[in-house]
Amino acid sequence: MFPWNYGFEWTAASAIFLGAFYTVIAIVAATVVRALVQARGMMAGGEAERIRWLSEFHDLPQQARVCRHALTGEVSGEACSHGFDCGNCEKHAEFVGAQPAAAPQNIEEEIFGMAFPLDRLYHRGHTWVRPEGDGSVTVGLDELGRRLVGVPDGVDLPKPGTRLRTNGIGWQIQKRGAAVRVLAPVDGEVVDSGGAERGGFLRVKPFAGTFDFRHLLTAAELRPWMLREMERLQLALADARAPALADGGVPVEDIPASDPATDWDAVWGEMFLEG
Amino acid sequence: MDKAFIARGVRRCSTGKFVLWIAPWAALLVFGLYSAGLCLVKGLNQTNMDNRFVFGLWIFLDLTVIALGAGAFFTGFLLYIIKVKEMKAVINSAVVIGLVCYSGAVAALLVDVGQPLRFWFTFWYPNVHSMLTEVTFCITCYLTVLAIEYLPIVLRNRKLRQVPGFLVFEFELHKLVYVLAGVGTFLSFFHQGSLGGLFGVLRGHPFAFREGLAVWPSTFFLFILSAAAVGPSFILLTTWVASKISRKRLVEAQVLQRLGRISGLLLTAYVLAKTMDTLIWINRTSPGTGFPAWQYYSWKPFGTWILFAEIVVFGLIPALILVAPRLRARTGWLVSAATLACLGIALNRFVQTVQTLALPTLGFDPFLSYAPSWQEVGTFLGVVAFGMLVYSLSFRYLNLFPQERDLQAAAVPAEEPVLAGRY
Amino acid sequence: MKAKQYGMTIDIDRCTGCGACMVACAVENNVPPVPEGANDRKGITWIRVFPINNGAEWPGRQSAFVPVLCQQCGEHTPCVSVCPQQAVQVDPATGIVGQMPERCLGCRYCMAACPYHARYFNWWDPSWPAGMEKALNPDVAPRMRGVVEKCNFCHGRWHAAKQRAAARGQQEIDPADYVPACVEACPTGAIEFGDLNDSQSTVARTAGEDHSFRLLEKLGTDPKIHYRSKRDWVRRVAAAPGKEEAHG
Amino acid sequence: MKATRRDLFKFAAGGAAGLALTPMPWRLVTDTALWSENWPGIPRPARGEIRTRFTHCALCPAGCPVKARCVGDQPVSLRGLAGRPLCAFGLTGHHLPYHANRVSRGDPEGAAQAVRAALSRRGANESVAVLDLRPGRTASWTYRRAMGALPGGLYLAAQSGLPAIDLRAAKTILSFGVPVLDGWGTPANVLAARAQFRLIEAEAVESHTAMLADEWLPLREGSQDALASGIRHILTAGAAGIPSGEAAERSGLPEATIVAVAQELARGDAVVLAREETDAVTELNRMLGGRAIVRRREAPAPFHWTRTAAPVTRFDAVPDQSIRALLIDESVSDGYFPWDAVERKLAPEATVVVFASSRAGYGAHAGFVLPAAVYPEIADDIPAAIDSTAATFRLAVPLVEAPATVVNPTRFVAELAGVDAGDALRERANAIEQSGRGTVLSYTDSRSTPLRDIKADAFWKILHEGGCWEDEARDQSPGEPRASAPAVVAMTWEMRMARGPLSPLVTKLYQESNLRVRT
Repeated sequence: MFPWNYGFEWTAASAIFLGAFYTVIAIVAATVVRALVQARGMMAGGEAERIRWLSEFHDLPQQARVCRHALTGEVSGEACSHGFDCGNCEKHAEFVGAQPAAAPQNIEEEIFGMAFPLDRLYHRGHTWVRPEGDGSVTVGLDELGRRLVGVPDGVDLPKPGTRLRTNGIGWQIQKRGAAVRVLAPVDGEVVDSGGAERGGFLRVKPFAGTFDFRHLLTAAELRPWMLREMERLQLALADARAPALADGGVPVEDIPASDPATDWDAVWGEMFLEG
Repeated sequence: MDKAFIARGVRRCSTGKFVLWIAPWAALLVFGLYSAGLCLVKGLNQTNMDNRFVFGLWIFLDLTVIALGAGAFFTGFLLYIIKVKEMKAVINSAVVIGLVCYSGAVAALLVDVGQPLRFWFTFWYPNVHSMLTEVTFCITCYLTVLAIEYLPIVLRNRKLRQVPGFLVFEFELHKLVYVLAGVGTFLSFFHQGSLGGLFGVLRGHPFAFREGLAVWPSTFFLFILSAAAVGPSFILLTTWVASKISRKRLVEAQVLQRLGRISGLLLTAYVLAKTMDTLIWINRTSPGTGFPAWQYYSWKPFGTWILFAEIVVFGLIPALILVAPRLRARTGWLVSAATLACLGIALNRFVQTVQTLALPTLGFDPFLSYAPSWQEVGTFLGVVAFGMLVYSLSFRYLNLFPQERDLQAAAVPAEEPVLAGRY
Repeated sequence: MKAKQYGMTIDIDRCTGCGACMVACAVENNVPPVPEGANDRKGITWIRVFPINNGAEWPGRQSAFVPVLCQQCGEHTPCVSVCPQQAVQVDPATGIVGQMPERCLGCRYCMAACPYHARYFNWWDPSWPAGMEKALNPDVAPRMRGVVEKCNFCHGRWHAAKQRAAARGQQEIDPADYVPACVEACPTGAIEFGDLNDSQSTVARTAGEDHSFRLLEKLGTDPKIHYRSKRDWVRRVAAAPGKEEAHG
Repeated sequence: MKATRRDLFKFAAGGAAGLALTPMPWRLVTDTALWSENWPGIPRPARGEIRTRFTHCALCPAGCPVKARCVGDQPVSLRGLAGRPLCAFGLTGHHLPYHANRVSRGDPEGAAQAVRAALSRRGANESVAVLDLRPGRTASWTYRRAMGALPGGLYLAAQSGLPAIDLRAAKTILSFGVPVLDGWGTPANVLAARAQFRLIEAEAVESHTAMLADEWLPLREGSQDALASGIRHILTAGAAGIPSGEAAERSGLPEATIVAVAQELARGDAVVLAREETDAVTELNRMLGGRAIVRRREAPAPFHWTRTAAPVTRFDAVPDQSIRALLIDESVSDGYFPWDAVERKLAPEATVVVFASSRAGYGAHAGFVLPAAVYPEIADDIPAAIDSTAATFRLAVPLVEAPATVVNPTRFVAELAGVDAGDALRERANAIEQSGRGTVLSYTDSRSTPLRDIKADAFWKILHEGGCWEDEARDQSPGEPRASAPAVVAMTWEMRMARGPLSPLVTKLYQESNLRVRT
């Protein structure tokens, strides 16, 4: 193996053979080392959350990844390839350019007996973002999300000063021994939090300047999205061998309470987009 | 109770059921370890091998599983090098299969040598002209590669992924996986080949001896081809078996068909090459060494039927089934063809090892037979059990079949969705 | 100093199958007695005498004995090229194929490669009845379990002869001074030993005689053991590859 | 600070990496390799000064000269002299002291008392006897003297005064199962003469001799006499024996073959050898009257021995149930009687004492088994082989010291009878020396000198340092083809395998090769 070992000869054969061997070793080692180095860099750069989302997004089932424009029927049903980051999706830019979101007529939309105030934007992870006057936003669980969790056993809200990343972990809700993680809808720093009994809400101020809301759903997209979500909920529940929703699928106030036997962990995972 | 480890959105049997499933395999593994231990402590006198039958069940096992494990490198090659997207559905499973086969083979080899403590001699004082050196180097390297390829799959486990570092490393490693796939292909190419060369160079055994290119006898290339041909078949087979046992749809039908098609095309090529090689051997190589080829087949039970079985029954027939789209489309045909192909490779390796050693060379040699001792069989079963365990555990806790979740969602009888057909 | 090509000629017509060569070889090279459970396929017999016959029944029946040892192949020596760790090497000075037990991994690939089955594996650790180890040959180290060994023309004797020659201040070994144990033990002098390169030597002469042949010559391994027999059937059976008549 | 699991992992990883950089792991692997070369149980051969010593092989009457290569005093290999090679057994003689089933201890005192008691209880026509399985040696003389001195003492042997076979005088040899080419007589002589005689081996199985014989007659088991008298019938033109047709019938050989053999024997200088000598064979020999059967003059013995020695009684001549006490010297044997034959001669509750080195013999049946020395421990002379026409005197000089427990059979018997045999070998040597006959061959300088030119001491010295005396050749008087001999089984290869003593290495011949397996 080494020139100083017994019986080693500098022949063409040994040169080729050992050459190839060492090359392979080198390449493999280099690959692993590079991956490690890169990973360190990423960790240092606080990219962990983004990457977590990307890999979870990759594991999500097809119909959870449907593009928002597919929901509205602008394009035929295809999956998003940007991890719901419409900010750098040229297609999205085109669509928005084609018809800018019109201002809502009424102040609230009622879907399946659930109220969705239109003074705010919605995130695919069932959170809403309400811009406040001072440039900060309030973040909270949307109605379906709230009903999905019902009365939480506990909520771990991030302390003020925590830096949130879009699609990173916003906060966690304890219920039935499972930890449901709620995706953060925006980048920003937590300034205040509360409302544990209603699933919790956060007050978030942007890192710098203003927020980017491009990836959030607007009023027009709300209904189609919710329809799809209800379908998914149906499937998830059926999948979890739970009885279909009461009366044509109007979610009750506390869905888990309606049927304790169900594998709610799975349902939550499905609905809160856990990979 | 182990729910926290099982990926979201896939269904797995209860822990109790799973324990019941692996318990017998675990027992078998323990028995295997005991047998192997006997051979290591008391020496190879525990086996029924002898000075004429120097290789037995174990070498046959090694050659066979390594051929079947070729699916790992070949699927990787298809997916990452020539971008056959369907392979994404089975690549993880393929990697696990490969890891299982190769680690099993290496374990068996370590028991098989007389002085396991000296395994590193081969690396320290390599004789670069020996096919076995090539095999040893390539297999150990490739096993490392497989382990590295297996790592990301493990790190994506639901529990482990919660460690941010793991996920990020997995993410980064996955970006570079094509490099590993390339290296793996290179290594596999050579060790599959040299496994064939192992017997092809045996000038002393005209039954196995073949002429070839440069330092490589024709069996070198035949083994590469056959391994590449059967690898996908084996992946196909294991996937099918896994979905039958777990009663789940794991991949879309066309994935299996694609595998079958690839396997079929290569198998056809292999059968042609093998036939040509056999003809050359019968008419030139063998007579050249003073051995008329017919005499090999004059020893019962190894009549010419074995040649026929190898080339036609287990070669041509599955090849034809797999290349015919209409037959391939029927799961029954697809699976049985794949099975035939895998059996064919096993038979070929059997002929290479056992028949070669059984046939006499000297005029006054007897024709020998050999039956493995229970210690050999035990070790053999231990390797099989090891494979089953690793695969079962991986199947339960890791995401071997990315399509499973979607297929499962699709399979759910969604009763009248609200305002159905609205879009 | 001119390179030697040590070789043998074995006259099958003179071999009585007494087995003295096998025993003498075992004594010389400290080959252990057979352990419990060994048979003729697990035993260690560096030189092994095979009884052969012409396949006929009485009165046509004829029998003979063929001693087979390592044929010390000169060309593409099958065992050398296959050994993964250079435990087998041909000594250019003597043409003897040497096996290094302390280097051997015990993979047995060389045994599979040898068409003459002249290589033997230590399936057991060597063991002798109590006290008998006192009678071991001091010039040869016993081999451990799990390694391959074979005839090396009594390398111990070659070494000793070399030293004696050196003591006499000579380069060359006196041919009479170096004779393998089997040659020395053969009661009928059926085995001749010497330097095939030395045209004066008996082996060089007898190897060239008619009726002399080598085992599986067509394999092209150029064995240095030459056999002789005046009986056609012996040459036919002994030299034939495999069996030449079909089997049922 | 408190250590988390993470720290533990880090530590382990770091430790492993660090360890890999130290020489320790590498050292470890090298050591395992070294250990694998000489792990416990693999003996290291003793080294030391290499000496050469001479003796004679006492395993059979061939008494081949032995050149022993010794480390210090321990023989590590044996070889023959030029033209006097050793057989497979002789080559491994130096292993025999260590053979597995060796008799290690016995009860000499008890045995002696038992024999004395038996003597005192001896009935009128009962006897106390020594059975000598290798007659014709000095020890045999001692036994005869002892038995001569004892009341009712008998000296028993298989055969007495057997004629010798002069192979040089034989043109045709018809052998009934005698392993002529497989250890019979003096192998060197047989090989030397082989070219001159034609060998017809009549044997049921294809033994080595049968394989190598000029002709093999696969006759039926036990049809030896039929064939013999069939041949006689042909030679005497029907005057004696059974018709060849019947002989063919019984032996399973074609009549033509028998006739052909008969004609071949008729050409003269033919001799018939048989493993079991029977009247039919003897008659055939007498009729052929070949010159090959000669009488051999025995080596001189001291006069007072011959005067007091008991006669040699043929074993089968002893009346049944008449032996009160039987002492069997099995330490060396050239043949043996099946135990039932021996048992028949014993009186009820007879005392049987066996001197043996191997448990595989009579020991199983005897009341007392006394450990005897085994070659190369024994100090004894070796009688002339059946094929040597002149008397010889050569010593088996001990190469290895016998264990303290062994009993010397001759001394035991001599003491029993109160005969002084302390220095029998020396006395015999002197007697020979006084006769001044023959020549002495010294192996050390391979010079042969007429005995008369040598002093007694010098003669004794030569005998001990490797040398032998051979009687002068004189015109042979034809030997008397003897009438039927008792059913003694000649020492053949198979018998050695069965009764030993045997070096474990001989397994090479019958277990690790198919050389000696009948297939």
